[in-house]
Amino acid sequence: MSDLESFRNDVRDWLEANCPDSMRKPMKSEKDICWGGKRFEFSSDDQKAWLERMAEKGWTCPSWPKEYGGGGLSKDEAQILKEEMERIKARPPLISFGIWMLGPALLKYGSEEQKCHYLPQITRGEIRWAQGYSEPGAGSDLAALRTKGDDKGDHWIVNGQKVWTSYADECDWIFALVRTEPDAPKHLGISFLLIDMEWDGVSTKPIKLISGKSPFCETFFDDVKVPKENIVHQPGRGWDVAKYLLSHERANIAGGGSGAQMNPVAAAHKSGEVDENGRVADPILRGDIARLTIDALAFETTLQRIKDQADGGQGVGAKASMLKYYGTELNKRRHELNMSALGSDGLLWEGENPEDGDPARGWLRSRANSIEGGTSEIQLNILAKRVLELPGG
Amino acid sequence: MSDLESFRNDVRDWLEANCPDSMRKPMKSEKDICWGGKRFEFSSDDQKAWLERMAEKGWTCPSWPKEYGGGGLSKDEAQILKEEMERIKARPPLISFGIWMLGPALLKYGSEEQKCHYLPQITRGEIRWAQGYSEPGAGSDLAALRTKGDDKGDHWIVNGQKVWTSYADECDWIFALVRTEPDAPKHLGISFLLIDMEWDGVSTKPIKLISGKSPFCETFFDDVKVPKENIVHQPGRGWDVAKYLLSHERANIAGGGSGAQMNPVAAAHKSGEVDENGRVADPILRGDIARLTIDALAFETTLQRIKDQADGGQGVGAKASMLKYYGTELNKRRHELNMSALGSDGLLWEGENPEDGDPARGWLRSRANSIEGGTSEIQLNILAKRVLELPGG
Amino acid sequence: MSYILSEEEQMLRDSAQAFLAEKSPVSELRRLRDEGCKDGFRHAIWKDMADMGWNGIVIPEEFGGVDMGFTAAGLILQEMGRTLAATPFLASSVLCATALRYGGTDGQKSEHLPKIASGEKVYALAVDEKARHDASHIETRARKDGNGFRLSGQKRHVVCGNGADMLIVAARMDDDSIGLFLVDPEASGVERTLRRSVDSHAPANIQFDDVKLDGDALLSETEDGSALLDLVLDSGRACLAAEQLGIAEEAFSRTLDYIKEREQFGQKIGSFQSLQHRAAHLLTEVEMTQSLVIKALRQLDEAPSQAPLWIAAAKAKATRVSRLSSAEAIQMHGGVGMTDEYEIGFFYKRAQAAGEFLGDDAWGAGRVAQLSGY
Amino acid sequence: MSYILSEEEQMLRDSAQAFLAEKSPVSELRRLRDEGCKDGFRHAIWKDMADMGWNGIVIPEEFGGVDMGFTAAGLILQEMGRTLAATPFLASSVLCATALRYGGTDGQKSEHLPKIASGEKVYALAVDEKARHDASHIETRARKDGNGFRLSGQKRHVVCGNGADMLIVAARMDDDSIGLFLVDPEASGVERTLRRSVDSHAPANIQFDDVKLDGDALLSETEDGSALLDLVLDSGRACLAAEQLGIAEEAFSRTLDYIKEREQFGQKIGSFQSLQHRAAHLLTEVEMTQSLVIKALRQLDEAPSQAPLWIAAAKAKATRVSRLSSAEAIQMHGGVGMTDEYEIGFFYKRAQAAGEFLGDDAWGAGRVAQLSGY
Repeated sequence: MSDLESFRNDVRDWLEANCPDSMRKPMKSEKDICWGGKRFEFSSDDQKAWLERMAEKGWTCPSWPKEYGGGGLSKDEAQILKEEMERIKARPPLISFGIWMLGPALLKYGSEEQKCHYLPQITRGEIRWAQGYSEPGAGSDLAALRTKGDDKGDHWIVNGQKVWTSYADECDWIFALVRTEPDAPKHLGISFLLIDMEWDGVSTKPIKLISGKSPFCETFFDDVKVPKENIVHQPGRGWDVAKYLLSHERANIAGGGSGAQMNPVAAAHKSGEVDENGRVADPILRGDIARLTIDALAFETTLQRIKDQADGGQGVGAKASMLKYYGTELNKRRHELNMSALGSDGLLWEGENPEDGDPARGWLRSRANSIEGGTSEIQLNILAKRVLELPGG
Repeated sequence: MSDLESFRNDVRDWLEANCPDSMRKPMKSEKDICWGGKRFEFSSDDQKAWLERMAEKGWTCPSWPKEYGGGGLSKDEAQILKEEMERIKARPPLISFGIWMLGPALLKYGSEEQKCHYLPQITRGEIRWAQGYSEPGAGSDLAALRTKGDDKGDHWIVNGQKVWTSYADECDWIFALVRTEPDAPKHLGISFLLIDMEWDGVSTKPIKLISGKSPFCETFFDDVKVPKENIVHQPGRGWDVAKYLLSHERANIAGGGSGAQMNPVAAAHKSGEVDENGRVADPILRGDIARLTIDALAFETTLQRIKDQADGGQGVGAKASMLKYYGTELNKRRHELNMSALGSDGLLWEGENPEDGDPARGWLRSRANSIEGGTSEIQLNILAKRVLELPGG
Repeated sequence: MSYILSEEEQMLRDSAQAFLAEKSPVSELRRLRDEGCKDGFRHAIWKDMADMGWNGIVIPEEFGGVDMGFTAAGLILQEMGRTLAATPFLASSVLCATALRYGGTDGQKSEHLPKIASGEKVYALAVDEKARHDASHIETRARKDGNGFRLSGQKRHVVCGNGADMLIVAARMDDDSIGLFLVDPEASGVERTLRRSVDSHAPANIQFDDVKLDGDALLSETEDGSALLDLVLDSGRACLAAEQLGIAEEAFSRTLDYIKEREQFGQKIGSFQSLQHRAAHLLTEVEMTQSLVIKALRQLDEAPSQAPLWIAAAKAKATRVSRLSSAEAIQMHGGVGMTDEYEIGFFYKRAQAAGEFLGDDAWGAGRVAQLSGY
Repeated sequence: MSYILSEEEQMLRDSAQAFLAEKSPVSELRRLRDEGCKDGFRHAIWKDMADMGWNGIVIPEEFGGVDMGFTAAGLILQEMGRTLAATPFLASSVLCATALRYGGTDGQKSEHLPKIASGEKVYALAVDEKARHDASHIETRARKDGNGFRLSGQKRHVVCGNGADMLIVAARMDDDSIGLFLVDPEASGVERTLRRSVDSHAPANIQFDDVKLDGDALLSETEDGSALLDLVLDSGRACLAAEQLGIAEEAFSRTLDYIKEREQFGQKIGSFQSLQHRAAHLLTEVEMTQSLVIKALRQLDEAPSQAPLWIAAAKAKATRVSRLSSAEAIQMHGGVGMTDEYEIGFFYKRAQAAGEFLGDDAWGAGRVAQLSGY
């Protein structure tokens, strides 16, 4: 038996013994997600046990080095773990911005001390991280950031405001871009700082969206004292860290999206807008849905193909922008057609059932897809410059 | 009876007496158009007589002043003449670039001598004019013109090349933009010159298009001597004349277009792609055609509405760009759907009948609509700047 | 037929603009929403509108109206689109007034039209039974019962249905023809369910369970109830298209202001060519919509037999363009466009609801194909 | 299933690229056109292709082929799309070879497949009878007549039909089932009419007037001729989608080169943001098309029962994107893009013809809906 085959057997046995039955069922709602963090309330003992067991193996972050709390798995081993978890439909034990955004950035840019301190907290789900990039007046244009840190020798005094800080009201720490070098050129004056949200002067407030309640917040810094050792990478080079991290975010927004499972044909069935053969009754709407299906198949296949290429050693690079652009525009169209298929049923905003209004809220929420994580326009700019190498405008 | 009513009666009587029966039938082909010019061959005696009688009344250019060969009609009278001609389906006695492009420009910018000399020739169809604007390398960007006129005291020596000079191989004279002030800023170095195509050094050659034979030519100037009196407006101010003239061209391209009568539904009938109820058989294609119909109705109505507004004293102004943009994009879509409705029948390029291939050639020709007379991109730029007053980029 | 507004029409539009800007700006819709208003409109404003004469805009003078026609009604709705005014105007003063005017007996007109014109009562039309508008699908039954009728069935998404004082209900009669019936929503057997909608209006689903109606509940001036219903719906579609036009215009105009002000990368974002071209395209689409809307309204006033094609085209185009304009508005506003605090999202929401009511763009395309015989 | 090309596949593509660049660049298509070639392809190049082993790409080795599968065939056609090579490859080596391979008896395979593989004979498939592709509409009749058949009917737009040495004709049999028949185009009662098409290919309309066929003209290895025809058409659609992809790629790549070079208003036109965004959008659409095409081809090779949905999607998407890419190419080239002298127009023309053959994007959308059960 090859090493990998025997590894697979070990994994299979371990999962069989350690993954609780209730953690092998599909997640039904937001509260089945394990986000971790100091204030997180587990929805069940199984959820807690599953996290602890996986964290002990380092398998919440399978490919991170063991010394930082990861699993130390090779790429092939990590793939096997993923396949075996999928086989038994195991839920992810932990989902967090720490894992898919901050962690990779720390591994690349963090100091040895930072890695030893922060990464294990992430793998064990002890600290939940928020992201502090955007500001009012600086959405796509991060170079226009105004949150500033005044240099006080061994610390900075940070003042300013961040927006779109997802779940910041439930998070413990925030990684934030702060202008620390006022005299440097715009892109070079920004630092990447790690800030405890319990420190004096940090406050946060949820933002209500057109789709209703949202995980987004505004976060305010009012004379917050941040020690110099809390910087990642060098002063003024926060932009490098941010870009690296954003490329991870983009791939994520494009691929997932709450809408991927949502289906206008199912909507037509639900609202009774089908003919006696079960076909979407309005032939023009049917044609629109079919064209959407074609583009959705194309997108789904492209995700797989780019993954294949990545596995084959080709970098994803600026293709993340392609996926972000196409995936989010597609998702908006999908939601629009879903609303059309629901007709007046889709217009419901509130009713007796908690899920009443979900289609409308999902549809409205989808409009943000092409804004957050870099607007569609920014993605097209990136593609034009970096992939097509078109001349500067 | 009011003056206008009695004018209408007179017009009606005169037309009845003077418009030959054969000139009251719809034009069947290109050769039924009377272009005029020295080398023009009338397709019938009626065609010739009809031109001569109308020219004598000045009604080839009804609203031009009488002293320049026009009809001297007021706006209301011109409208009555138009209505009465439409009533009996009278063909236009004369169609020419002279009438709808050069004439208006001369009336506005020409000297008294030029008006007296050139305008009557236009109204009588004696001289046929070509347009010399575009050059290879200077399509949308007229400021990049390179055809130059060297100042030799009482004349210029013109050298260079023009493209897209419609019908230049059948024309007698050409109005051309020529760079005469090499040291002036780009827009201010260009003059508007009138050139006899029989002069030494002028030669012309047809351009073959993707749609086949075309009226377009390349025209070459090789040491052509142009007297100073042949300039319209001041030296270096040809740009003003050109802009004025282009706005007339735009309105024309947008409104007309060979495709306006062409109809995808008729195409589906012709190719047999209809169901037993006479509906377009493919429901998705039917939906696409219906959406086209809606946009076509919108465009048609907008033409009428803008005409109403113009009659009411509101200027058309930059709205011509809107019509040009929308009309030509619409026409391209119409041709695309026409081809889809024809299916493989539409692919025919040549056959035993002279009209075989017409749909394909018309479809290909339509691609030029959004390029000639200022590209769609140029129109959008104009709308953004002049109508929306968006800041410079 | 003139595409130019008459002086009288222009004055009407100006006064509508002034009135709505003061009494019913977008913030008023937000207030209605936040207060959880169950009627979906403000009675005081509705009364003020009646005082302006608007509520009787398509009602003959002898019944208390000003009889200015559908173009005038459309102009008011266009301005309502610009401020997102939520009122019973479309339901009561257009749809139901048209039904009564063209379908009511003298007695019915005398009784009901003055109440609409004075704003004393709010009327609503109950037609749809499917989720997507389809006026041919009517299964609600009005069975003959002595001199009167017994009404049973279900209506969905009755616009202004929750706050209405009187309903006009389309139902199938014993011979399968269509009849329009005046029904008191408080009558026994009528049950209304408020369906708060995404645009913060208050439509209702309404159940009719063997509701007893008098003989004179039937609008019986015309034999052909189906033609009457078509005319009523078309009047609503043309006027609603005008409201959608107003939505498209205002969303566009706010976006234009925004991109002229907002800076990014050291430039006004309105100076970026890709946004400029999209804005210029929108300008053109709004202009095209405007042409179809005025054409449809004028046809309805001056040549109603020709109107259906133009109305279907106008409703389809206005649906598409109002959605495009408000969607582009959110995108060009970026993050703030997504916040509830900003008003632009209200336009996108109303565009969706107005689009779905009385037929969206796919519906309109289908109808254009059908009316054109292909 | 891998989306990555194997080493063997990559080599095949490289050699196709090199061969076509040398032997069949776009200028070769222009020459064929200007010479008025009635077969629509150059026999010498066709022979060279046979020597490379391409003509038998989906033919088993025992019948003279190299049996590399549909993905390999698609890769060759993708490169043909890039140079607009006009050859009998799709008609003969894909459509007819597939028909014979999966529908022919051993005897039929032994007789015909080697001729296709060697390029000795050119085969063409005659299916369509309507102007828009509709494989369910077959009225051509093959009536039993002794041991043989009598064939009557009309076929439209038989691709490569004018230059073919042998036809495979879809016809309805006495029990209304579908049969595919080998028919000699020189036989009595067959009349071909050349229909020079916009892409400078040479399809034909073909009339069959009581044509006498032997019993072994029928491809009779399988009972279900309809399923056989579906498979044959799907093989053609998937491979044609690959050609369309090549068209889209090449038109885009030429446009990109052009806008990087061409100056206007003192700038490279490729620096204008509106063109940049359109180019970036095109890049994305081409990438999406590429994914569907490779998926469809692989499915056909590895999981044919799953393939039809992916093939319909690929054909529809490739139709749309190849037309978009070549139309944008003309627009961005401006005036020169309209001249016959420039090659870019040839791409637009071929995109139209390839799109119409075997089903365009509206067809594909309809089929996707049908296969998905909605």
